[in-house]
Amino acid sequence: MTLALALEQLLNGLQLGVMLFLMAAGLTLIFGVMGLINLAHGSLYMVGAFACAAVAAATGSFWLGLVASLACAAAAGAIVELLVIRRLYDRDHLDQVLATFALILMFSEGTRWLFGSFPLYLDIPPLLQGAVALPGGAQYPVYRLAIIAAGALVAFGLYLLIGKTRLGMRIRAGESDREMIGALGVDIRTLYTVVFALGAALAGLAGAMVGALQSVQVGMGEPVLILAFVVIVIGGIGSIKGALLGALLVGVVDTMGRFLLPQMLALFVPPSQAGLIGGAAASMLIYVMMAIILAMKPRGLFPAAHA
Amino acid sequence: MAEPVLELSDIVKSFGALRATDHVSLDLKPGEIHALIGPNGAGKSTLIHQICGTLRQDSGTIRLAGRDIGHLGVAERSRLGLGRTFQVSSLAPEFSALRNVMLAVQAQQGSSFRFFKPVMRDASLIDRSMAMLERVGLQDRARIPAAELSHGERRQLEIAIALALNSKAFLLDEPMAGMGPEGSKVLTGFLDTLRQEAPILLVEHDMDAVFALADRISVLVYGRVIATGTVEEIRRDPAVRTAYLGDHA
Amino acid sequence: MLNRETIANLVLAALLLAVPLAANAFGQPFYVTLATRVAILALAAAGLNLALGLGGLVSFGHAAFFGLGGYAAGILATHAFSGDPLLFGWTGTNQMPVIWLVAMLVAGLVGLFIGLISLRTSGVYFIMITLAFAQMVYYFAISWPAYGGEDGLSILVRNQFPGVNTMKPVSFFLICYGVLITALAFFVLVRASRFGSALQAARQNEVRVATVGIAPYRIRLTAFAVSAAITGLAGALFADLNRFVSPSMLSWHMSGELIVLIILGGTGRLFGPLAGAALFVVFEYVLGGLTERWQFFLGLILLGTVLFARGGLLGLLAGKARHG
Amino acid sequence: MLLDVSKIEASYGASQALFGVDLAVAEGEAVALMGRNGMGKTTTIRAICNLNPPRAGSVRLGGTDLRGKPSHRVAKLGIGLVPEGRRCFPNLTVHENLVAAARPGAWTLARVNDLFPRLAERHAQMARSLSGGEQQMLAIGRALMTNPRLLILDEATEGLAPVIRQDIWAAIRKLKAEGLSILVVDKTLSELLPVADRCVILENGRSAWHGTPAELTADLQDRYLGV
Amino acid sequence: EPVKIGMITTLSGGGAGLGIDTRDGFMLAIKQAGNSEIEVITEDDGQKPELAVQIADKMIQSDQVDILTGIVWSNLLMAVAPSAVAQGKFYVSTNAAPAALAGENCNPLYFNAAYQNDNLHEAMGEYANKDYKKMFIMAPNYPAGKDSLTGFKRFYKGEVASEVYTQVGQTDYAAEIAQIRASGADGVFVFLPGGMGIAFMKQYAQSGVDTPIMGPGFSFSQDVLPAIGDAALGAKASGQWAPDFDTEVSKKFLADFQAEYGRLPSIYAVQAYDAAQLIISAAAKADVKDTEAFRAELLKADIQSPRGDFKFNTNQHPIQDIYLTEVVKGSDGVLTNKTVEKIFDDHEDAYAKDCKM
Ligand SMILES: Nc1ncnc2c1ncn2[C@@H]1O[C@H](COP(=O)(O)OP(=O)(O)OP(=O)(O)O)[C@@H](O)[C@H]1O
Ligand SMILES: Nc1ncnc2c1ncn2[C@@H]1O[C@H](COP(=O)(O)OP(=O)(O)OP(=O)(O)O)[C@@H](O)[C@H]1O
Ligand SMILES: [Mg+2]
Ligand SMILES: [Mg+2]
Repeated sequence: MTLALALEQLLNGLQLGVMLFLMAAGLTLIFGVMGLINLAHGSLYMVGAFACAAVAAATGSFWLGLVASLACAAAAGAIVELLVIRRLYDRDHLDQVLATFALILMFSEGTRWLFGSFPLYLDIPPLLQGAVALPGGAQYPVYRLAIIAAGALVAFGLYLLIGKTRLGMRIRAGESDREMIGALGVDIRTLYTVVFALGAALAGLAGAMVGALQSVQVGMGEPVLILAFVVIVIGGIGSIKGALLGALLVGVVDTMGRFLLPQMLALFVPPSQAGLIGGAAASMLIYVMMAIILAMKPRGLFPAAHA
Repeated sequence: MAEPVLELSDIVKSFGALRATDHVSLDLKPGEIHALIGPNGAGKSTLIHQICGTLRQDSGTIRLAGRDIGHLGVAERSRLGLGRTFQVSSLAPEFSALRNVMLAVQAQQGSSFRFFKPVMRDASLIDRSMAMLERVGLQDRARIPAAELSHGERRQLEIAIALALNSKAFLLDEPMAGMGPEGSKVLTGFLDTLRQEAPILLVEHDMDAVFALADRISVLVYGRVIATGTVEEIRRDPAVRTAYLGDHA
Repeated sequence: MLNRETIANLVLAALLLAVPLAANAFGQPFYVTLATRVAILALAAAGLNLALGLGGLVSFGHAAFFGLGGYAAGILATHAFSGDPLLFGWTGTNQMPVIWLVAMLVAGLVGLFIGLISLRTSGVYFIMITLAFAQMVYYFAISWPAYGGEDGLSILVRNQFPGVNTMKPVSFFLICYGVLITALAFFVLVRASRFGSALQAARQNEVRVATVGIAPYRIRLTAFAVSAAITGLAGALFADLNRFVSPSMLSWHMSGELIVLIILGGTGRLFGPLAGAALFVVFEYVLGGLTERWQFFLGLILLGTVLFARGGLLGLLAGKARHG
Repeated sequence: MLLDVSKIEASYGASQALFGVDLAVAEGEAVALMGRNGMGKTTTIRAICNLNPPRAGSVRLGGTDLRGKPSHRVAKLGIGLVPEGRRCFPNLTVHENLVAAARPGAWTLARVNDLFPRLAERHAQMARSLSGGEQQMLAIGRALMTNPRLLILDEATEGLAPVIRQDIWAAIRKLKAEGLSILVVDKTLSELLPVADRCVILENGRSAWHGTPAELTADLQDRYLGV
Repeated sequence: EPVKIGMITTLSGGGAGLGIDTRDGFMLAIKQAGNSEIEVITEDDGQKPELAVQIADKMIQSDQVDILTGIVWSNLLMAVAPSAVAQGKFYVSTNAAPAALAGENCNPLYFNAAYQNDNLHEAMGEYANKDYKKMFIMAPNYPAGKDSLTGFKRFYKGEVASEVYTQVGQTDYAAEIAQIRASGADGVFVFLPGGMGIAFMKQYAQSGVDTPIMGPGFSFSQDVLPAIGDAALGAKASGQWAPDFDTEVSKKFLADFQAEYGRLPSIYAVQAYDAAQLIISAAAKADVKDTEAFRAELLKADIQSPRGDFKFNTNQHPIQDIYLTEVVKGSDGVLTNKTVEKIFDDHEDAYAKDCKM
């Protein structure tokens, strides 16, 4: 193992982290800030990917697809909020779990109804194809650099929106006491519809962008859902900074674990065994990390503003 | 002179740059009501929190009946005989008033690791709890869930719970808050008799009640005790008048 | 005096007994199997209900206990079948009572360990840390080759119960039904007891419980471990029902499904898990037979239930829950 | 009349709490709403703000019927509420609590900070860690930031130190002098009565008496308030 | 006596594509047979073992089927097949073929019409011997993945640069691709079914690494090829069948399938088609209730397979030819697999010798 490879893997880890943040960004808003447990977040991610793939296939333009993914996911989010979520804010978190679980089933099956059972084709736009040389000689895909940029942009935008604007304050106020913020003259219902749609749009954006690197298929949102929750919780719910750092941590630990654990084990056991055991250990790694972090810091690494 | 039941010495607690309690020492002697007054944000509730264990002091010691309790958890301290009420009522909202008190009685009687005997058929729990509710005048509201009680009734319920604990010392954080004039009057009379059972550390902004009840008063300003004395001494203290009492003296 | 909830409960219990017995009499053994499935899932959910319904501990990791119970049964039975020693020369067993005991012990102990760490957190953090532990177990089971990994482990012959022919669907159903009713009875007792009081109060207001002198942590830890043990027992029965165990019993979907069963039936209700399990299994079965798009309609029905039947099925049947 | 409440009834689930409350506040007037614990003062206020929509009766503000309007519309029409139990947003800082509620008008951050210097000192602190009294000040400041025509104070001086209470009553007098209408619930009669122009007393969810403070004799006080 | 067949396959969720091809291929044969004596009941297992078991119970207990078939995934098959054959039902597998049922635990009532799981990997190992000195091999960390790499190594004689097990369901492969680049291998063998393979291939194409890729047939089968797109061009794979097979039977099958369903069939469709043919042919000559006779007829494998030669080994798994294919773009711009050469002639699996029947 050379130093260059280790550095490249570190970069891969950071990149995966930013990608995870992009996937978690919408959830940060809906779950972290509005306090709504939305299991259907992965479905909105899927909607974005499918919208992008379908429109890109029809028009030949990835960029139009990207616009479509934002629009469709936002629309889906707004509809879901108006029809379902709106009735659940003052209910137990558990009712939200059941309702959004039901939504997953409907979204998955509905998407299959519309698009069939086979994965769709979605490719990276020509502008972002190929790899560039990094200092040190390694090659790095342009598109992944684009994802890093998009993730950083979204993180910064969200940070400003939530932390610095009056809108952000009202959203957070609504999370702790909806009735009171309403009694102060804020139309929290409409505000929440908008925020939910925004969160959905971010999920859709992530679905489209990441979908171009992965497989656009029914069910693609489920692993994302769990990972996104992990990221947010490790970082500390409600904190954008926490979500970003949590994502980077997960990205780096996961990548380095997959890469290093088998190599370390190979010092003790035959290589094929090392691959097996190392691989198994690597897949548990982020959960182990999460358990350790929460055991030591029960409110995540960066608890958002708590006493 | 009798040994103090509760004794604080040199309690310090900081939140960042803010010293919420600054070398506070005070004690509570058998049979007395010791009032703790001071401007808003002076550190009174913070002090109560440290005595109960919901906050840990940075330094200083807390003794209850001679025993150092400064390192114990909340539950242990209350089992050793600290009964408290909250500044903002804190109850089990779905439980009826009665069951809220029963919880205290059960804790007081010993282990909660009993899995099979139904509490609602346990006369030893119910009778004692009803007695406590009667003492605060809530017997007619025994079956009402705490969430449906009015503000004043919740305060009464908190006191009933503290009573049920058979405490060695009571810590009451603004028990008069939210009580109507009638309620305050009743409660004042009640506290007056309660001191026979155990001494009371009383945090209160209702000066009529404080002046009527207190054997001693300590004044806390910016985390520091600036004066301790009898009602008359405190009323006359010019520093206290400007910092806290205004024309109310 | 019977209130509406008690009546609803009795009807449910009677139905669960009557339907499979009738089906058996009319030569429809499959409905017996289906009812057995309902009983076992209800048992698993009843275990979770102890933590979730009474204690407010929303565990998103109970699949771990369900699966561990299942694997306990599978592994013991496999060794009994092959004669390979398992531990200290013991070659496993195919006697259900022993298997149940082991399953409960294993699940309970693991629950104790997971609870020990997880209960330091609360709220959503608790949900996620329990999920994390379950995922660890899941990935371990998938990649650990000794007992089949992802392919799972077959139990070739259903385990035995003294004096009963467990291969007959009705007999096995009656065993499961008996276990379920016992567990529910246990639930009733615990709920009404001092322990249950403290547990429920800790859900409503943790600080209050601590200030009367009861340490919520120990109460919750006990509840969590007991809850894990009951779910583990259900896992062992489930393994025997399917004569098969696999990591999918350990997956987060399973954890989610258990939660869904409880909410569907009515959170914190004695018969919530049973009502939820019955509803879910029947939906799944009926819709699955009607259309390939059954998941869509299942979603629609679940959604309708949350939106319009507050407090789940029992909320609908029996009104708001009361707490003495 | 700025606020005109007539014959409202309200309930919590199945249990009725108000059985016909009448109440009016004129422009620039301060009305005290009184009654023993649990008589329905808070419920009346919640009904006015449509937080607990009344089942019957009518509520009008400056001639506009408030019934059926969501609470944020009611607030925008000019009601500023200081609720019972403070209800500051615990996860927002003092500053954010004030800004989140702000609507343009005479009351600005600077004025509120002048009124309560203590809040200015703690502006970056999370509301959940404020002392009880500080939270109460924040709740009042927050309501003022909405620049209401009618300010409703439900036990707004509860838990405040006597000096601060005097400040608050002084502030209320000043607000009244500036023409703000005020509906106030408070337990300390000695402080409440000098500020009030008129009093309304509730008993068991009904308006049982109304008149001026001067008319509220010791007899009546004893009968309705237990003093 | 009518024959009742219960088909349990995956028709919803992420893996539905495979199940749908399985069902369609199977039903095509049934339809062509026009035999009113054969009845097929189909149900969706949602790719969940528990659900598959429940459906199997229902089909056996309630519908009283004689034969079960259709399961795509090994783990679901392991949940259903052993208990079905224990209850005296036939199981004819259309795809899943775990080693556990091919060797010691083979069963007279269990037939596999597809292959044995290791076969296609073994073929790639054999093929890699020719041109590649040092291989990087990779599969998901679960039994089928382990069998895959074991199968590959069984025949590959060169050096294994690195043997990597990825997480099941993994979607990002940057770390593995960096390892491929660093390993100095001259060839890469991957077994990443479904979405995993799509993700890997797309990312690999962007990475600037150009070490040749190869894998078992289903990595580049018709169900995933359109989604991978041009990134798959040039990839080598092994298969028992490819759409360009120049035989009458294959051409007819291809045309019929396209006419019926309007798309190209995948290998799953072919396997299911053959499974149905096997059952039809046996039912024509024996009563399914007469287990011994029916089994004997099945064993004869008296069918015309699009794959060409087809016969059963002693463990009732196929003996068949395995070919090398390459992903190319057809004249119509559609990606497809082109046959390059035959790797194995009449290939037998490694477990048959352990099967004592
Ligand atoms: N967690 C915390 N972080 C920062 N500051 C805190 C925290 N908790 C309390 N404070 C501050 O410490 C000071 C003391 O607060 P405390 O609640 O003890 O006051 P108090 O004397 O009880 O006032 P009141 O009479 O208004 O209830 C206040 O200024 C408060 O804002
Ligand atoms: N959330 C609730 N659910 C059910 N009943 C309630 C609820 N809140 C209040 N009540 C009941 O409504 C009645 C009126 O209560 P309200 O809070 O309006 O009284 P109040 O006059 O404000 O009393 P206080 O002086 O104690 O604040 C009381 O009998 C109370 O028990
Ligand atoms: Mg205080
Ligand atoms: Mg009130």
